[in-house]
Amino acid sequence: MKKLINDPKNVVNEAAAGFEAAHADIVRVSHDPIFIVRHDAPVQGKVGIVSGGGSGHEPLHSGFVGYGMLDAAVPGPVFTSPTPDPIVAATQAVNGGAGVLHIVKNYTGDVLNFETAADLASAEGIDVRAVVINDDVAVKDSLYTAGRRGVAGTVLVEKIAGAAAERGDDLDAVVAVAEKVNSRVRTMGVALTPCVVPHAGEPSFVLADDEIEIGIGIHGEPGRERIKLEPADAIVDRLLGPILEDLPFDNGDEVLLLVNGMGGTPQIELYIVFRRAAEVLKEHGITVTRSLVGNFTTSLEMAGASISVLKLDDELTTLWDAPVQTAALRWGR
Amino acid sequence: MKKLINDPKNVVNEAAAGFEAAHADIVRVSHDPIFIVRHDAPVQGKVGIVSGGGSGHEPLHSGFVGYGMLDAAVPGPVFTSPTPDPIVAATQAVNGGAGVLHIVKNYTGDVLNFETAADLASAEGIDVRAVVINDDVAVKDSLYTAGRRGVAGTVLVEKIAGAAAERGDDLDAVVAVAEKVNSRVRTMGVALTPCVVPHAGEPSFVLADDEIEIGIGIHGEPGRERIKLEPADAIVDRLLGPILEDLPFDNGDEVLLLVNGMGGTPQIELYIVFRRAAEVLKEHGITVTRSLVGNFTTSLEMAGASISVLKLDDELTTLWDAPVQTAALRWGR
Amino acid sequence: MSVESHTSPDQPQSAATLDTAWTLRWIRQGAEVLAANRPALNTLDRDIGDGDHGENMDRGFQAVLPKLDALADETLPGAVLKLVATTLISTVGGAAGPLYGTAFLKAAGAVAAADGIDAAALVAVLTAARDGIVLRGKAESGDKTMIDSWTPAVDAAAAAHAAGSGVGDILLAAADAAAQGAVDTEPLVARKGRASYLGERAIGHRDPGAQSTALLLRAAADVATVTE
Amino acid sequence: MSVESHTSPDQPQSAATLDTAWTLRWIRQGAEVLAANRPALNTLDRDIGDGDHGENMDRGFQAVLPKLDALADETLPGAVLKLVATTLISTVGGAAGPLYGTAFLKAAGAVAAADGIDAAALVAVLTAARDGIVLRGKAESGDKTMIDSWTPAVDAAAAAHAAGSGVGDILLAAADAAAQGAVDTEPLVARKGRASYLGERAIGHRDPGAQSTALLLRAAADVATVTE
Ligand SMILES: Nc1ncnc2c1ncn2[C@@H]1O[C@H](COP(=O)(O)OP(=O)(O)O)[C@@H](O)[C@H]1O
Ligand SMILES: Nc1ncnc2c1ncn2[C@@H]1O[C@H](COP(=O)(O)OP(=O)(O)O)[C@@H](O)[C@H]1O
Ligand SMILES: [Mg+2]
Ligand SMILES: [Mg+2]
Ligand SMILES: [Mg+2]
Ligand SMILES: [Mg+2]
Repeated sequence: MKKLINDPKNVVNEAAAGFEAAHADIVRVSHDPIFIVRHDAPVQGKVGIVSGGGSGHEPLHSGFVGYGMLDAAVPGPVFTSPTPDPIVAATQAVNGGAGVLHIVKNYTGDVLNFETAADLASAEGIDVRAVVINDDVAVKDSLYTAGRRGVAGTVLVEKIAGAAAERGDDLDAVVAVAEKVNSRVRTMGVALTPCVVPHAGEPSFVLADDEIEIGIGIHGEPGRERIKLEPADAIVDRLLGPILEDLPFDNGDEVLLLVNGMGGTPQIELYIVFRRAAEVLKEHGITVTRSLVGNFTTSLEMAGASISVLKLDDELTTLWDAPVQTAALRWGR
Repeated sequence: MKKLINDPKNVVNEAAAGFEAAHADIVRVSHDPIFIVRHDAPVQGKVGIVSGGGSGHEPLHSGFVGYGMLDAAVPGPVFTSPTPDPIVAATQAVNGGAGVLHIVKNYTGDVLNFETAADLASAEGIDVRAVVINDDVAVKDSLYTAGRRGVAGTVLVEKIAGAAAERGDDLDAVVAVAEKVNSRVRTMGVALTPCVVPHAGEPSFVLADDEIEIGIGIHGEPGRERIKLEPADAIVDRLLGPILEDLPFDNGDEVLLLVNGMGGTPQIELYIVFRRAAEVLKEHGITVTRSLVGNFTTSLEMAGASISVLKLDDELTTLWDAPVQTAALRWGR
Repeated sequence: MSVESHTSPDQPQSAATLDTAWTLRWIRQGAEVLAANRPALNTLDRDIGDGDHGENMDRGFQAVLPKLDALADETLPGAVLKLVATTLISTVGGAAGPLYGTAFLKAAGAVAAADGIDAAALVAVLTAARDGIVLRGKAESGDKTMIDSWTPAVDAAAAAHAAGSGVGDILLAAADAAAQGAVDTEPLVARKGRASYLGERAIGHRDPGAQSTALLLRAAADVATVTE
Repeated sequence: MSVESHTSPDQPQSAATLDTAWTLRWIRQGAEVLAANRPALNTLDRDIGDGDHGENMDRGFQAVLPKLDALADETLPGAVLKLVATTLISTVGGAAGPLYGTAFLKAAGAVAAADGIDAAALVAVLTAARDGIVLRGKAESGDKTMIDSWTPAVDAAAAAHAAGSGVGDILLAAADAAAQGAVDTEPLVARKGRASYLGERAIGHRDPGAQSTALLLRAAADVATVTE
């Protein structure tokens, strides 16, 4: 394992300290318990939005704290959900009296720890609601699994719910728009290589030199099938097919297309993926009116990518375009 | 070699097509010869700025085309400088009558091809000037080498010169500020792993499991020394020492600190590096007033990072803060 | 190691009731065993999860240890279990943190303010712990989770109690059943937790949470049964 | 393959002057040799550069081929060389593109409008090519660049010409010297190009540009000297 780290135990703390030093204009960092908040939190009268989960998916979530997006992010250890304590503390820190939304990716650990935190925060009189994100179509049936996982679509929920909260929507409305985004976004990913969790020091799974994993989760959980390496276009087709069928997306839809890098994939490859995805959508009569390409929901240094498609309407497009000022996503200010 | 590509020969073309599809609000793409221009080029009366070089360093340069930064980027094949033809075509496409600046990284191929292009464009009556970037302190003496290489500091030159051009500075002034940034920025990098050029299919160099290369170039060229893997803090100290000595940076300086990922390094590691770098600068009485962390000048999927320090003054800070709207760097609009 | 034996030496013996000293010995022994099994649990979790279960459990139990040392002598068993619960909840994270945390919390509730756990109470404690996990995680038997270790343990404990066993033998029966339950997760397809994403590929791998449960219950039995 | 021999068969012979047909044969043969040596040149460049020299040269010469096919029959040698120059400049990129491009451009200038290249002209052509590279790249002998192949070749050509050799033998002398020059780059530390960043670590590796020069000059000699 070769990493630019000191003691694996300090990875999350030291990164938070670096994040604080680099983005003092946007965030403040609490070190014990550890969480990242908007520099101006709590914003009185605004719904607070907290997300979090295991570290190793950066910029998710800390890179999305700031004006127009998250009020706080709670990073757990690498690939391990945070405990309730920092979630409660973050919830308190962003409570401006209008209630707090928890955006939770659908993993047992995240769901349970956020649940406990919500109970504790509610007991202190904070109105807490949770939206659980489960955009990953690779995982099929929640009768047979822990349910669909929350993956890169989370970024879109965070941006759009964040914009709704920023313009003054109340908690019900922010919850509703977050749920709406979650209900209209579908994602599937592919891994070319595994990643190495610092404390483990070994790859979390093994892929042969000519193998890829279709439907990978963002912690290296497997998905649909392990196949031989194929050209990018064929891989894109494998990812987009299930995405389009699932919602389903239809001729005439306007969509946001997100091509997300898993961390170790060069940008040039992400654009090759984007090219083919846009082409396929066009063939289906689906218009890409908004796009996002880059590393947004990563799995450490994993090579691979995911494709997310969000069915837009005027409300979602307006909220997507609204100003945002975070370390990792910024426009309009 | 595992990559999300189709035919290695089409990597640059397909990525450009994807880039065009994703960023039609910001750029237009010429496919033959291949270059990327601002969607509103040429901007009449504004100095045009063109940069370019081998592909594989994305977002450099295409990701920096747009309002307040580059007017055009000319991507060569992976790690190979473009030929003069597309550079000439891009120069023509951005010529708004106020002259064109070429920002060229100091590699023999880039310098020679941009030179030829400048000759040809000048012959057509365009006022072309070039600034050659050579911020890499790993390479010592131009008596014994092709001279210092242009690396991540290039991004800072492009942003600041772009802001000067955008506010209406004339060609002399834009050249002067580009040279000023180049003269005040110093960079050094480290590689933990090599990268694989698509057409080559094999790593460009070999590092043992416990080896790193201090002073790496952005094409995998070696630098100062190959050493055993060390903790991140020790590596940062090795990179910052030569940087600070070189200018030299002094007690009381205000600086921009750029921690740049080489492509395959998780963001969490970049922030660990940033943390230590900020700490060391503080110990030297140097204040970090602006910062940038992320993948800006990459070497495909290489794991590693570089640190750049730019000595700011009021002019440079103002130009750095000016609005920019590109695919990879955006604020203020 | 302190001894609860009230009968003749040279034979394994169990105490009639489990007291605070046993509770402390259990958790300390559990911490030791989990630390020793950290890599093994990580490996099990790497095979069908995300490779951190050993890490998570070890972090939690190591955090408990200094808190045990700081306890007043007169602390009741239920209070010890509650301290374990809150510490696990606030340090383990992941799925295991809330699940084990709830288990210990419910166990503490079952003991209430009693100063000892007799055979009947022991069965109630184990049952409450298991029910707490089911309440939070909604797993059923055969879903390839820690429940597949807990439920056989609870059933074996109840059967041993019905057969007139004392607390030591009840714990032994529970530990044996949990160990077997962990082994029996191997052929299963998972329907809860991360392993559920693996489908058929989970077959042949032991569930890490079932294994940590087996280790913890073995520790409970080991510190109840002492040999002079 | 067309034959320029004016003397008896069964013996290697050279033409007195090199004409358009030779020029075309040279470039076609050069393209073939460079294509065959693409991996080898990439490997040399990977050792001390960025691994693309074979790629670059092959891309350029492959781009030249269809243009040669489209040439009118009466095209002069100088015009062929100029076409090669502009095509290399616009297709090779990297350091090698402008350098080889300039070499062919200067060579074309030295031939001017002559319809054949005699021994004296050949030396002038080679000298002009080398000088063009120096003008653009500013390398000196011993800097571990293609100049270390070109300069020995030019010197050997001049010496052969002074000794009264014809164009075939001059090209042979040049090719031999270029080949030796490429080998002689191996012990050098580079002071130009990417290899200069390697310092002492460049020692033991042959310069890829010197090697491609040797290959091209060998092709020039091979197509001048024909055996029936
Ligand atoms: N819904 C559930 N009910 C019961 N146990 C569960 C459930 N989900 C997961 N588990 C248990 O948790 C274990 C994994 O714990 P751990 O690795 O610490 O957490 P995470 O899965 O968040 O990384 C699994 O092996 C399984 O025994
Ligand atoms: N300044 C120079 N003068 C002469 N030849 C040079 C110079 N710089 C580089 N070269 C030659 O160019 C070769 C490398 O060409 P190539 O790999 O195609 O370009 P790049 O270095 O841009 O990748 C070197 O092996 C060397 O012979
Ligand atoms: Mg986990
Ligand atoms: Mg090159
Ligand atoms: Mg786990
Ligand atoms: Mg090269």
